[in-house]
Amino acid sequence: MSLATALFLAFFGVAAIWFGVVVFRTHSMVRSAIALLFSQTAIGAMFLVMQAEFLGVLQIMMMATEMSVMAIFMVMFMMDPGGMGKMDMTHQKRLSLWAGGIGLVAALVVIWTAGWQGPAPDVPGADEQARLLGREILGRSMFIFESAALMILTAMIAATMVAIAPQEEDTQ
Amino acid sequence: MSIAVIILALAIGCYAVAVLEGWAVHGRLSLTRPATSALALLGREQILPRTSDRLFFEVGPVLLLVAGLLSVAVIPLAPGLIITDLAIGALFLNAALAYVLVALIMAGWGPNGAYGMVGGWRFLGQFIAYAMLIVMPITAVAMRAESLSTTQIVLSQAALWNIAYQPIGFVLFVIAAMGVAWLPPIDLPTGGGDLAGGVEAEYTGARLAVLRLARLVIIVALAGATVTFYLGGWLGPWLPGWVWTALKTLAVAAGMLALGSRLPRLREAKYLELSWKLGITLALANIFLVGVIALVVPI
Amino acid sequence: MMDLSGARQGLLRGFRGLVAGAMARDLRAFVVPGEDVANALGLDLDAAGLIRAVTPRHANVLLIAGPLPTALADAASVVWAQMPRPRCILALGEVDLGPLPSADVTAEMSQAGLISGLEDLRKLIRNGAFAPDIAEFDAPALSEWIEYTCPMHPEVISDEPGKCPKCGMFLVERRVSGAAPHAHEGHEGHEGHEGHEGHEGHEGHEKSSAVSTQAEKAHHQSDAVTSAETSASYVCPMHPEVTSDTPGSCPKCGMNLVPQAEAGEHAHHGHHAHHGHGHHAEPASEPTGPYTCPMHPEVTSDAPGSCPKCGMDLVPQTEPGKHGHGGHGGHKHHKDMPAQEGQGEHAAHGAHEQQDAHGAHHGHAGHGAAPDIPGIEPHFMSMVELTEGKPVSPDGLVMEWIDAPFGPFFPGLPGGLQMVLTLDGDSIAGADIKGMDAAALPSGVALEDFAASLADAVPLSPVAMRELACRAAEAATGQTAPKDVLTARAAAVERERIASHLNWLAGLARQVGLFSLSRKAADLQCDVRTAQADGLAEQEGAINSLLTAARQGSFLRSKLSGIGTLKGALEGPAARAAGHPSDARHGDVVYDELGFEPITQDQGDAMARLRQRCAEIAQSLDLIAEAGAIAMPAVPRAKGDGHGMAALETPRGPATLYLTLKGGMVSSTHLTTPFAALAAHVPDVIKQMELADALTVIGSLDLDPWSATQ
Amino acid sequence: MIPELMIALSVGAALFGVGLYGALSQTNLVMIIMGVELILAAALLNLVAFWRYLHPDVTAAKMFVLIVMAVMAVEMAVGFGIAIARFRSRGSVEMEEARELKG
Repeated sequence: MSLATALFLAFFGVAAIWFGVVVFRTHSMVRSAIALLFSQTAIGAMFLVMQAEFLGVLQIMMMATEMSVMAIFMVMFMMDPGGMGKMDMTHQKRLSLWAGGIGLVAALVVIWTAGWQGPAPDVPGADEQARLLGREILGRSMFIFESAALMILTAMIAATMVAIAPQEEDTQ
Repeated sequence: MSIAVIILALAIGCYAVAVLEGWAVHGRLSLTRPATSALALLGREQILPRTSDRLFFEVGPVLLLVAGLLSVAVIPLAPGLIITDLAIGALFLNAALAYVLVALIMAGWGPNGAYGMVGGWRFLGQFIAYAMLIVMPITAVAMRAESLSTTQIVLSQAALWNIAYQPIGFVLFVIAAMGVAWLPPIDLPTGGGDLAGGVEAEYTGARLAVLRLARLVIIVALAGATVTFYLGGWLGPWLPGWVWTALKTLAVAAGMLALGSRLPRLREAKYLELSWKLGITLALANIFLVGVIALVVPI
Repeated sequence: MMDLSGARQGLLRGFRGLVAGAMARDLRAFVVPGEDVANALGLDLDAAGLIRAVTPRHANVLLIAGPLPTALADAASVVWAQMPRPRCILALGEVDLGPLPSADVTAEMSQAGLISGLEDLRKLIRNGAFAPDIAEFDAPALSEWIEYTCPMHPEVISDEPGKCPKCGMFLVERRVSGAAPHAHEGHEGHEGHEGHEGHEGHEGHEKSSAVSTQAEKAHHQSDAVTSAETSASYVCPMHPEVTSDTPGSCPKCGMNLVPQAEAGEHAHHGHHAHHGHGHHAEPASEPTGPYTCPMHPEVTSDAPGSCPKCGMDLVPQTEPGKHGHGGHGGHKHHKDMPAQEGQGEHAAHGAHEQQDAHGAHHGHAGHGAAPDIPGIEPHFMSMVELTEGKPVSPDGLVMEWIDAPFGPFFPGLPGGLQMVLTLDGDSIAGADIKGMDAAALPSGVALEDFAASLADAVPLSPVAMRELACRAAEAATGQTAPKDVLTARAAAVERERIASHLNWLAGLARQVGLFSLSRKAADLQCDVRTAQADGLAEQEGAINSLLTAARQGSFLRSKLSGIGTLKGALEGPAARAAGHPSDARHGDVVYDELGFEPITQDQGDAMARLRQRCAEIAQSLDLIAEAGAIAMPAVPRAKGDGHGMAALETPRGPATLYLTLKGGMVSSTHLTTPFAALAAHVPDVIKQMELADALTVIGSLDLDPWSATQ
Repeated sequence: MIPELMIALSVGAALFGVGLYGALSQTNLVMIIMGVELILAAALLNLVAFWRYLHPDVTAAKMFVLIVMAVMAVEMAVGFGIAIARFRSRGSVEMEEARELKG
């Protein structure tokens, strides 16, 4: 059981990383957005493997929408969304590579030296988890949840206000 | 075992919906036409448009089919007759349907044609319009069932079907479902008079067959979901449960198709306007009402 | 056993036999020149059990039901090329198919002919859907060559792959096809296909649109001599006084220098022409793989696609000898090509292929690099600079637009109407509309022949045209028909008005997706078309219930209300829908006797036009009932000279015909139809509308592209 | 030592590295948002892994995941709002051209 879990985790993990790399390697912007989507979907699949059903499915669902929206913004704001020009759109590449590499190595060092104590505990069943999460959201964490809702609402309004076209009377 | 039975039922359902669609669009009820059409499509040449995004062109229809099949997985045909009875089945259905959008964007972008591309982006543009109207009625349904499991949702309707308990939710859900399956009058991504086939315009032969099959699966899945959430699933007197599910599903599909051929195509802005201003308000009201009823009169 | 002209390669046996049988039963027709023309010619496609495809990609029968002028025949040949095999042609009536292969089945132009033709076609497909040897078909309108262009700068066109001199991006391959009357338009044509950027006011673009392709080529050549040493100069976007020969950053503000456009183009021409020369010196080798992955040079392929290792798009190798030569050959071809108006359709359906929706239409800016210069930081191509001067949408965003061709066989538009819509997302930024360049009306023929050819040229309202010719002839010869004959002829025109309006309703319903209404209207239209007065009286109930359904049921009101409001200088039903009682029938003696009074609506929007036409149908029914009999106009015999003029309210508005007779023959004519005036309103009306609404508005106008130019 | 946890965390670290590289190296605002999304996804993955293999009884961890998801959505919404506004006023969403933001 544990081996199968580890294998699935590794499989989806590799998929997630690979798609993540494709995001910045492909020239086609739409492909880039869709690659990010599949990277996020693979992460959602990892959640499912880790028996976080609700979160996994939620991740898979939300990212489909978010990344599709991302795709249309790529098309709107990119100079060459089809990637036909093979243009290079990076800067400070060396710095970025170093930063990414150092981040990766540092995280790996911490992970592999931390010495987590096993064995892996059991988790409640999916029904129970959903019930517990519901009680958490609408009980102890209600305030946080409501704050998050308010945050989203504020962001929606703010983003719309920022993005809305200035009207004729405003500019005069 | 149950997987085989459900796949068989799905195949029959798809065929029946294809027959119904022929009746709605071409005005003739022919039992053999879907079979001949499928055979003929398989025999036709497959054309790859020039400078297409080959990967998207090929993956789009397949992803659409996969999304459809996944959404069927959580729809119960009868007690115990379900591919996977997830504790969060209703949410899973949403997640699977979200990939219909991704698949259509890919299929629209892939062939490198103006009609397909506009069709794909149109579908994205209307997405929030239907996605919210699928999720919010389901929320109300789950509130009553106190579970996201589709089986539990059916069982919760033993006393009174949700269509009577929350009729607003039913109407919103059916309309949103028609949007997801891009059925007329909301067939914005493929509208014949608008976009000459839109997303489908560049697909030929077997790829077109996959695309059409995927759409049939999605229609069946959505009709099945409507039955599960609002029409009491397998519940019904005299007949065995699976017969009830099948009959109700076909009836819902026929209703959606018949509605489509009698209404002019909605334009996108209007659809968005209706969904945002009217639909979401009604959906919130529905959630509120269901909450109040659940507290006051427990049925 | 006869083979189909569009059979698919393969042996017809085993499973394929089954498939062929299925295909024979599953005919999907793409109707050329359009369903409205087919209906107007008396074909009831639904009654014949024919399913229509909305795009040639889904069709296996090309149904030619109506006249096919040269431009349409060329467009039809493109449609034919786009249809997947096995495909076949069913031609009704005597039609000149132009570049199309000869029809597999020819039948007479009638409902019976259609049905028997379909039967024959089924047999033919059953036996010949697959054939071991198939004939290739190359639509002349699709004959093409390959050229290279920058996705950002469509004005940069080269015969050789390479990099854009403006932004350093790789040039992408595109196939260019068709040709135009003269080189200048040919150039525009390229832009239309690929371009979407024909609108932007880039540096260099004005120049390139003014310079013919041929001239530009010459430009290439001459530059080759002088500009071998030219190198791009770079300039700071903020400080124009800072120039440099190499990319880098501005000493004043630190911004990256951008290449100067003019210099860049200069260099480009030189560079490429130079390449071309070098290349032509070599024998044309056939490289094994002209496409390669930029990341994995070992990956080569004969066809464009993606790299199996990294999924990147393959790019043309830098020395694709084949392509360079193809390009040159193409150019020669291009020059010799005859006038080609079929490009609209070309793009309308299949030539999506030519439409480079991905790369080219998004040409905001080039963020270019000079990746081939090692050690130098990629210089930065300012997006600000390249979005400057671009059209700005009303929402304030700088937009790139797509020129999408609609027509001449677009399923939601009248057959033969050619439009190029500039789409800004889902809304219309501009429109270019034109009817068909129909063949000039014959002169030097007898009156009877003239009337017949006029009626044939305008298949949507042949009776009105014939009546118009008759009236003009009567005016020219001074003869008049007896009053009862005139009344019966007016009744024939009124009958055609009913049929035409019903046909229009069928088309509009088809466009908005109301299939059942469309079927009913088309069906009634076919009955009304040839009915006599008493037959029409029997149909009155059915017609009225249909009109009620159209006006009140079916939610058409919500779709049509408030859109496409036309005011001002108008004529015909559109004017009457806007409240101007302008009608050529008003004041006509014959109509006065019948008690004619013009009907008007107020709003002038698409719904008012629907109501107006519905009211006119009812009015025409009354007029016919009053007239009592219907007679087709008979052309008077003519001797001697004379000239006459007649005006007639056709179903689409007033038409005028001037006719000069010489020695009993028609010597010169001049026909004015409402098309041009109405079509001129279209671009303004549909501007900033959503695509769906725009098409509905155009549909509601009832344009008749057949009478466009005479 | 819990192998599944190590795998999940390592994947998270790799995604973080890729995301960081992307966010730093890309010149386009939308691409930068993509990099940030990857970083946040790595954070999500770590949260779920810690919850699953260290403290499955703490439901608040899931709450935290939900909040991060909300943050992702908010980040995108605001980021695109800014992108639209910038594009409208400056005709560019290239970071190279956001000179006035330079310190």
